[in-house]
Amino acid sequence: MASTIRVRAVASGGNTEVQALVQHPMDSGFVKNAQGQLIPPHYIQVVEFEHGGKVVFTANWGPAISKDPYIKFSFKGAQKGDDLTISWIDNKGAMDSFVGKIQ
Amino acid sequence: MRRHAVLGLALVASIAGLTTAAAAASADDFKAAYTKAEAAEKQAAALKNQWTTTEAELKAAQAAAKSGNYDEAAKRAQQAEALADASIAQAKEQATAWTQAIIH
Amino acid sequence: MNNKNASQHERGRAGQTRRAVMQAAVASMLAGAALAGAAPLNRARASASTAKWPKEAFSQKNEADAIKALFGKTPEVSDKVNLDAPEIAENGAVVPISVNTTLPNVTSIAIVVSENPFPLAAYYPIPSGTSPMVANRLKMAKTSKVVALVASADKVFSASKEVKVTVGGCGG
Amino acid sequence: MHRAILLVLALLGLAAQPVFAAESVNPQADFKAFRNYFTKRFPNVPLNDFVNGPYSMNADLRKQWVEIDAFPPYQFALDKGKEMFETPFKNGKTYADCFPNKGIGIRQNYPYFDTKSGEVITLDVALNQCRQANGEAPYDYTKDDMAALTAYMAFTSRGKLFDIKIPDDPRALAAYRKGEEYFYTRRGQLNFSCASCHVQSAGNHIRTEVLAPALGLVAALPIYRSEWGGMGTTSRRFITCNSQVRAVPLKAEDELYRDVEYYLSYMSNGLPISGPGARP
Repeated sequence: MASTIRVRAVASGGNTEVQALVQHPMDSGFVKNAQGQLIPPHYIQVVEFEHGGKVVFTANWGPAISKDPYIKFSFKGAQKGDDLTISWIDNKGAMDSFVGKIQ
Repeated sequence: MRRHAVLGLALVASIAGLTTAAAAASADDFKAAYTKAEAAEKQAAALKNQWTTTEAELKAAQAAAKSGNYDEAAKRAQQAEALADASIAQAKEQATAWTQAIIH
Repeated sequence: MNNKNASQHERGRAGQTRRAVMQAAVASMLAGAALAGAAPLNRARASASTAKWPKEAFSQKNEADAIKALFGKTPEVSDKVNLDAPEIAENGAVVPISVNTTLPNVTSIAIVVSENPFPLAAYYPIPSGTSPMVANRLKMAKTSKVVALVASADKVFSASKEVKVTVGGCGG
Repeated sequence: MHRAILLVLALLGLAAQPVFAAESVNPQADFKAFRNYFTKRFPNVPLNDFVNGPYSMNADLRKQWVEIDAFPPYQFALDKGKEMFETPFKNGKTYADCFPNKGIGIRQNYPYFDTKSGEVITLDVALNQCRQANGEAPYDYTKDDMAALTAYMAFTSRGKLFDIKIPDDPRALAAYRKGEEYFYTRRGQLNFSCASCHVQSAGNHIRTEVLAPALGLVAALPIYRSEWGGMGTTSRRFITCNSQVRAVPLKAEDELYRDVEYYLSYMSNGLPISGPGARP
């Protein structure tokens, strides 16, 4: 079954570049539906990236992040084949997590 | 280019014509105007060249008639007919004119 | 309660309307407890938490208040902060923005869109070992100044750029 | 009979100077003129780059696209399309059973003219025919399921060159001609044809959007539009175009829409499939 999380993490020269995409509507609370009613805010607030038991990156987001959000960062100390754990939680308490392999 | 100007003039003229129908309209006036508009729009449909604005006017006409505002309803129906007529004129003109636009 | 539910509401997600997605999310939250034991292999135990999400800063309605709530100080403009943003956004719904800096000892990066209803868009704490660089995609309601903020050595530095938006990212 | 012969001659490119304008359907000549127009007008755009639409002619837009395409938002639709494509029908058969080469890398051959039914068959129509032949309900031509499925099929065909054929059949030539007519005919209250935007004004701005050139336009379909926040089918694209000029759109996959796609795809012969594309 498909996860909400897609990740590409590539280690090269001691640095690991991470790109991730999360499937989420990221409703801002300012958009109306077809019936003219405001769609309530529904957005991811925190995405956490963990490697070797350490949080290497945290994204704190508001409703201004685009639908199906994308994030890119890089960190040091990981090897090819290591696990990278990604998890998110939104303003309604829904969550998902995923373990990707660093390439 | 000249043809488009003619088309535009026809449109303006037919809309301008509406302003003369100033007297209060009855349900029958609306029905008559709506029937004409609908017939024109059917013809546009046969030419596969309806305009969304015509459709919107037809809907607005019906809505106004429903609320008993026959002045508005008749006005909208006439507007719809004018738009439908313009779309028919456009389709007829384009039936041959389109070839001039082909890249050679 | 972690890593529980998203598995359920993913089925056919791309085909759903926003409304349906929300319903699915709610349904999956309800179903969460029942699913906790059935997580696929690549779903981890770790989970993000909103405990440290800077709620106050995200709730501010103007740029200055948001920055104050987040950092407690006034930023100074620095040419060592690089903000990469388009001149004209192709669509306000998806504006790629990236920030990096040559400043030392960076502890966090934040991005503010001055004209958005809630200007603070994102806040990224940078632990040691993580590069002071981030790229993301933002929604912009209209043409606005975008500000990149970098906390480094007890100070906050900034760079800004005007991004033109004619197709707003907050419309219908 | 005489007319049919002329048509066939024209098709083969053997007709010298056609006597009557109405008989002058010559796809090969059209193709040359069409390509010539765009390559002359945009001498700095490499031929294969036309399939990237507005990004081929605007550096700032291209930069945003490249950044977004590095990890495209349509990834989820693509994944879903693949899963759908590989999931067997209730009868155990799959889409692969309906298509040449098991449906992989074949987008460039659609639409084609079906000499049995005498109609243009687009990939979307072929997919629904496949579904119905296997006892499944057809998908809505404008909705996400069809978009995801065609996105996946386009993705497996990226880089393959459009190879649209007009068979030796007067009906095929007539379909081509009808598509051409639809493309150049002004419609809607704004009095625009498809060509008004995608030929005459290609590369120009409408607000911040840059109008895609007609050459290669269909190679990027289906497209993810930021404006839609999702993947949209070819039908959705055509319908939107019509509405934007205030013309009442045809039904999705109406014969005329299929003919336009046939015409435009033939005009793009030799250009690589780039779909699914991403557009503002």
